[in-house]
Amino acid sequence: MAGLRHSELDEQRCFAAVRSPECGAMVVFAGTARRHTGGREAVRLRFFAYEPMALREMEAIEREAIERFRLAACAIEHRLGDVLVGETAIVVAVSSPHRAAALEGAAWIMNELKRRVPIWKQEIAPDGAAIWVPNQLQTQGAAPSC
Amino acid sequence: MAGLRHSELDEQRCFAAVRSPECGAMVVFAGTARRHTGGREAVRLRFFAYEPMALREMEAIEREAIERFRLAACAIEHRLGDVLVGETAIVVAVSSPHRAAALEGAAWIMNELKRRVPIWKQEIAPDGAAIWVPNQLQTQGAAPSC
Amino acid sequence: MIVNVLFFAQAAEFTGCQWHEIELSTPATVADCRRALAGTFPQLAGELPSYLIAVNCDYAGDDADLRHGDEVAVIPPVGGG
Amino acid sequence: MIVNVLFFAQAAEFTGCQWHEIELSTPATVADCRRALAGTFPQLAGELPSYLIAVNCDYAGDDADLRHGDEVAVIPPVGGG
Repeated sequence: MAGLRHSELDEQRCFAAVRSPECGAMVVFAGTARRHTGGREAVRLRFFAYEPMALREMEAIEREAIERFRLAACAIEHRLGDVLVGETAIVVAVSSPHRAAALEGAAWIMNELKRRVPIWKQEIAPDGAAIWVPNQLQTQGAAPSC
Repeated sequence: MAGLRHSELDEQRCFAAVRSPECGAMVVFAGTARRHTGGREAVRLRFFAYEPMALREMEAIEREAIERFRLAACAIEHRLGDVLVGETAIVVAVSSPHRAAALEGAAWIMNELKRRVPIWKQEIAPDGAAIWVPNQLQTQGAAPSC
Repeated sequence: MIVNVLFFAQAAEFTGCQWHEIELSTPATVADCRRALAGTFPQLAGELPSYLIAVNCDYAGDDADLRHGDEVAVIPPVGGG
Repeated sequence: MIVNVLFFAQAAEFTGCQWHEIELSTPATVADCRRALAGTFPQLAGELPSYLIAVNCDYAGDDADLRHGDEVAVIPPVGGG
């Protein structure tokens, strides 16, 4: 289940989407808009997407994660438009029979998402100035494979 | 925030307990009652605790996790009594400015909790038979330090 | 001295009770308490060496001192989480 | 052939538009499209080599072939998550 939403995300809905009687572990990761990044202060973030491609990549990441970590289920939702400080911009929910796979799977999904899903972020400062903030990638070979 | 509850756990409440405008990442891990473990089938689990010591250990784990992973906040709730298959037995919620710390912190908390918090689990089979099921510990030196 | 010993999970099934007062000669350590428990509850004696002991809600090693009135808990392998 | 090129984020700020039709002589690859874009939008030329290209919603290397009607997206470093 991959989704792009222009309204507030609901972590509980993502939990419900992956809950299963065969699973012992569920992990929900929520990325929230931070007030401070480096030395900068933001009052809100603004997200833009190449929507059809972003959904395709999110669905591909879900399929790959399910296979790689033997997850039972997986749900990714990303918010677009304005996200106030403290609000949730991204939710990743996974379920698995075992907790290590669930935690590692959620971490892997977040890395892939930040690496290859065509979504862009502006930080909006208190004076209204907007700057584009790309992700700092944590692995080598960070560019998506072509 | 550490709690032992005899009623259903609420993941969303744990999210709310750790949300902060200074944090970019929240992780909620939920351990749910599984139908199958190894070759056995369970219809429910039943948890017992040495309650005052369990709360002390849970609070100690929270303090240690906050220091070790520089978490902003941490909440652990464990359910006691009967937990039906599919229901949540344990919720661990953490927040951090950065996602790696949040994910690693949640994993560490779960390991510590399974290693040293005095809570015991019975699996109840379809015929009503109950067996005690200790945790399989994943690290060496698994016994709590004295 | 008298200490109050609490039994949980399998330990309570072996002893048939959830708590029991044990009299120990002063001074006494956790090891002394383990010996007394094995004598009082033969069914517990086989597994007791693999169980942990907590004194007043803290895990305690065999050489830890006990005092009159301490709450001693017999902790079989835990299963929370 | 004509391909429709979409610009996102900083790329759209450099070009001043969100999409633009580019005419290429057949056969054409992604590399040919990059050259045409750099010629049409000089402000984009400096950063373009560091941007990725997607063709019909899949990332595509410089040697990928283009066909008439393809949707080509110019993808600056992403910032989702």
